Amino acid sequence: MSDNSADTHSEHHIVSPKVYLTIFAALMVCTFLTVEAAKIDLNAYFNGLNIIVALVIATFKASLVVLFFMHGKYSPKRTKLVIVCSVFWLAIMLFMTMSDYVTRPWK
Amino acid sequence: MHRTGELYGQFETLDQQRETASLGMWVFLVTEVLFFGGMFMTYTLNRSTYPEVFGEASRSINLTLGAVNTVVLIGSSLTMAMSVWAAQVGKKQLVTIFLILTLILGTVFLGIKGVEYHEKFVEHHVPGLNFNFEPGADTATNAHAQLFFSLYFAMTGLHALHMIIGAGLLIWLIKESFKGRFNPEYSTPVDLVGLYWHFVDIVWIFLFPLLYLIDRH
Amino acid sequence: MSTPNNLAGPPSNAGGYQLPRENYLNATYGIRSWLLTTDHKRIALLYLVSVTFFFFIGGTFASLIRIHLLTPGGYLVTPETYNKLFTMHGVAMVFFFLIPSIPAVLGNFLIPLMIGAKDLAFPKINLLSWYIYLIGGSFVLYSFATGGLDTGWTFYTPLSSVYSNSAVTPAVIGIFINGFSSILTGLNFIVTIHTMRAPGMTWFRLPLFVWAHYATSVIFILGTPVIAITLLLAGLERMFHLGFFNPQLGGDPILFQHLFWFYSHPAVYIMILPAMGVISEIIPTFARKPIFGYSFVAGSSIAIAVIGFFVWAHHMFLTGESAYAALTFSFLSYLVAIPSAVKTFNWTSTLYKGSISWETPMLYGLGFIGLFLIGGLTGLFLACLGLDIHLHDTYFVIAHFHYIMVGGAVMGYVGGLHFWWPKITGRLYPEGLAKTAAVTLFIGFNLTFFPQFILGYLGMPRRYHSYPPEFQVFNVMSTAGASILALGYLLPMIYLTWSMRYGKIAGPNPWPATGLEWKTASPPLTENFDVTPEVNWEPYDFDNRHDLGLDVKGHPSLAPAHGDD
Amino acid sequence: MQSQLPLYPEQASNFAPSVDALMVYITAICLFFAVAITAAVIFFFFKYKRKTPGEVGVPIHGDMRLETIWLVVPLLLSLTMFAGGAVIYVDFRRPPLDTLDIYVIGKQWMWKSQQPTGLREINELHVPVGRNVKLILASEDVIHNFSIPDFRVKMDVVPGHYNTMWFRPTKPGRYHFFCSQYCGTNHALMGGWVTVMEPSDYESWLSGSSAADANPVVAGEKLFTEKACATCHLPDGKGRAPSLNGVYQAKVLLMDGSTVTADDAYLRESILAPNAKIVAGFQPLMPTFQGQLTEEEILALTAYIKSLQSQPVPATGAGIAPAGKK
Repeated sequence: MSDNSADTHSEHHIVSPKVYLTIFAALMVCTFLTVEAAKIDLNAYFNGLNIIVALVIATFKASLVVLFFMHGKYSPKRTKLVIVCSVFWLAIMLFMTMSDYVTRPWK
Repeated sequence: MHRTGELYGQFETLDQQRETASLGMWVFLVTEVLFFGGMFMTYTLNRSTYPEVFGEASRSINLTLGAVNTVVLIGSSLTMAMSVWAAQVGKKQLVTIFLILTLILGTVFLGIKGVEYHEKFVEHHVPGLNFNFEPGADTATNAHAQLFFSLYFAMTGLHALHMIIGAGLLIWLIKESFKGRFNPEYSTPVDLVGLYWHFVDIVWIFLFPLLYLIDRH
Repeated sequence: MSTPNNLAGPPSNAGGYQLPRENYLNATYGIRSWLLTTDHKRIALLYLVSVTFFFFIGGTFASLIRIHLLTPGGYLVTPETYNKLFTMHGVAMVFFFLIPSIPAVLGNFLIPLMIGAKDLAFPKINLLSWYIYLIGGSFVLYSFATGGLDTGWTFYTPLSSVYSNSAVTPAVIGIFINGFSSILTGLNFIVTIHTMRAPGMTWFRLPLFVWAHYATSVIFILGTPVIAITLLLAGLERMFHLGFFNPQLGGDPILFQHLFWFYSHPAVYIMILPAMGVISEIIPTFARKPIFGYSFVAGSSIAIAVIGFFVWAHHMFLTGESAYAALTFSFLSYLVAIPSAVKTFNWTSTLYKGSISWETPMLYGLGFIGLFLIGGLTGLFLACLGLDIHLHDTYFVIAHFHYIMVGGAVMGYVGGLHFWWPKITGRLYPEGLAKTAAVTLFIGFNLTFFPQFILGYLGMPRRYHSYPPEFQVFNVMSTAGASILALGYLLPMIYLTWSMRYGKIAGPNPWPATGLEWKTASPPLTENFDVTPEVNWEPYDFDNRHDLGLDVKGHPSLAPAHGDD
Repeated sequence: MQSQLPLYPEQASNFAPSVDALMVYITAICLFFAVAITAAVIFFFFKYKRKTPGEVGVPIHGDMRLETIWLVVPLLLSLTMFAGGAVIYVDFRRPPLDTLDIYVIGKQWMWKSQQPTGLREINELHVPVGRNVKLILASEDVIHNFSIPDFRVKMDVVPGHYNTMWFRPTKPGRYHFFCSQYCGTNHALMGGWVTVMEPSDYESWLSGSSAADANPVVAGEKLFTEKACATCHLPDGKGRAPSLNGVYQAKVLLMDGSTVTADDAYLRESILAPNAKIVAGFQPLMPTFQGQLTEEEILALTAYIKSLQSQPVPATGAGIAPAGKK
């Protein structure tokens, strides 16, 4: 159909179980890391470092799930656009709302 | 979602039908991201307003159970991915086995969640039901801790609801799979439920550090 | 191959047509065949009936409001009742009429026809979304019937979540549920437009109506979940005395406004974008020439949808939000005005050297340009920080958004109904009555809402059940206009219903128009087309369409073909 | 005087002329475009009316130059509107320093105001002409909005924090004020009158009706002892909490090294949520007073703390940031 037939078969990319197991292992390591990192007082080095580390690890984990478990890496461009849009709009909501609060004290 | 592999009236080809279903699921997941997003926004603002109380309240929830649940849920994502693979390569029995494993892990997750909820209930940490953060806490701390727990229950509750819906879908898939319906030509339902299940996993991947891991040092 | 299928005939033959023996209306009979239908055209008609019902409810409330405001003291109803009237007017009109009106009725009916598909991508989900709408609507009606609702349609906390004594909870649940109806409609449209286009129907051959609905659907799926979760949180707060938005428990009422307007400002574009789509179809058709700047009109729809998400906090300039944020949001609000201006200029230029017909849909098209122009331009006043200090929450705002929502969206909707009525029912409405109604609407609307701009600048706050006597003159004018407006809405309801049975048979392409939807019978078959059409012409291209029976320069007009239908 | 059918309200504050001028400017631009487009539409409508049933229009697909012009010109014009509005808004949100501070509390459905001397009024507000007046707005229940159309100013009154607004009345007289944010049943009745008086009249009005017991400073001082604030906040800076002498409007150095201006909002927060911003060098010992003080009591305490501005600031234990530290 029209302009999207080229993408059709990439939907059916088969990912081997080995890849899945590797990703699973990586996710486990990250889970362990995030729990351990939370137990260290990183805020002493830089205020807010704890939450930054926690979120970076969580985002990394989520990316692994999207790219491999959900086949995001092998999906048509259209699907990738959909994924980017969801993240982008979530970011609009979070950042623009918080931009109000963090710039409140004024003068 | 269609029960068999035949072509539905509004489509021209099976490929088009498959593509359409997959795009539909992805678009649905976008709405889910923003649905949870509203809660993440509420969480972000309140946590930045009351960092200390949020830390204190976070430390009162059971980290071990949360961590175990994370492992369980990621495990279930693995088995779900494997069942998609099994369907794609036509190993019909493996599909069923992996789907059942996913369902079991999902149920374990919900069970552990239930234990946690029970703990909170015993500790009077359920907002709206005789909430009392800790003996001697002043009104403000109590109110702000209640905010944390309101968010905790709203977010994990909504997540658990998604898990329950996912479990329902899995039971239906398992039934179909027993009839040997899924094969390399027709695995759309497994693919789609897989996408949904992984999404629910991703939500948890963020909920875990945000709710359980504030100021654990 | 260069001649598209000759299904359509010239307008001169309109009298001699027969209704197609089998069409989507008579394919099956009985109430079950309607309530369980998955045909997008029948679902559109189900929506048509239900949104008209809510329009009636909202319209009744509006009439009572205007009668009450005839005198400064307002003796018709008590303050409690007045507050409920304007709240329920807003809720019924915004969530249950304006938002679903064009997308769920005209969009549902036309998108598959316009892109040459047999149906939407997910017909069952389409039906489901109508049922969800009904369930949500029932909750809201239940709230209206048992104690009413007095929070304002904006549900600002802590008034709605703590202080109001009215039936807030069922209303909030109703709107929450109804959100999923919008989401599913938007999802269905996006997927359909991506994957169901007929061969040759490339993105830049899509009718502008489809572009507008694509943009609208983007807002549906990205915005609606946020309002759903926000109202859910507010509802939980009310039911279980939680503190998300309640300052006494540490929550922030301004956060509610942020989340609310994150959806509800783009929701304004949900209302106006489809109407712009309708107008972008009507104007080239009745000027018989291609739209001026197709890609700019199409692109501006997408631009409005995207930029529309960056401006929400201009509803909150005076809440005490950060002045830096206010400056940013004001700036961005001016940016979103540009694509609307581009559209207006392009529509106007399309008229240049056209062959302009004065038929009813075109009257609506021109009425739309005039009213939307005023509505859009007054938006510039409100986006201006310094003026908003004075104008915020006055009747100026009321007048502004009624110009957009009623002058824009409803005019587009009624105009679109007239334009596609022959396609939907196979019959023509009485032209004379229809023109009278269009003019009545235009006059009544302006008389109702224009005085409110002045009232607003004089400082009359909105949502007042009584007002200082110096404001009375303008209120009387407004009420007088409202009675004309009400007549203007009753007329089409009557003659359109009449024409379903007694109207002249229209034929497949009475105007004639270039879109794919006019290349099938009126009313269409259940499968829309006999064979999947192949598109080999550009949009709104009258010059190379010999099948339309027009006097195309240099080519003798072809004899119209009959008999296929 | 105004005519029978006025088109704009009286201009009675410093903001009114500039807001009206901006209004005229934007109206002029909009009117130009509205008239131009409407005229074009009507002209085309008649000029190109269809002559024969089969007639088609001249196919014109677009013009890049025109598109560019009507993208750029409206953009530039709207930016001038933005700039004009921004100037007024920034002025409005940044009150001058020499203001007469009046507290205004909104509650369903009445306005209470309190002059610096402690004089209270309900649904009335007296201000002197020519003086910069700052209203500090608080709400006891839902969101209200204090609006004076003749002054062209309004501001939301939000529960849980203070908003401020300011204006300089330029014309003696009586002007309506309204609640502009819908707040429940009697929203429409929640209004009153601002009376702008000559300074001398204002002074005599103040002294004529002021009563000592209503003085918020006195009431605040009493509360300060009753609520045991005085046991820690010793004036000499030797207590367990910082001395409050001279703290109002000063920069306070916080534990995390940042500074904050001790304005009304900060004082309020420090009473209700003392641990949110801890002054450098002190322990978070203070209990919260959330739910234990009414808005009026908070105002009284704030007024008392303000009255300490003239007291000597101790060398240590004051919490005030050293000069030069921004």
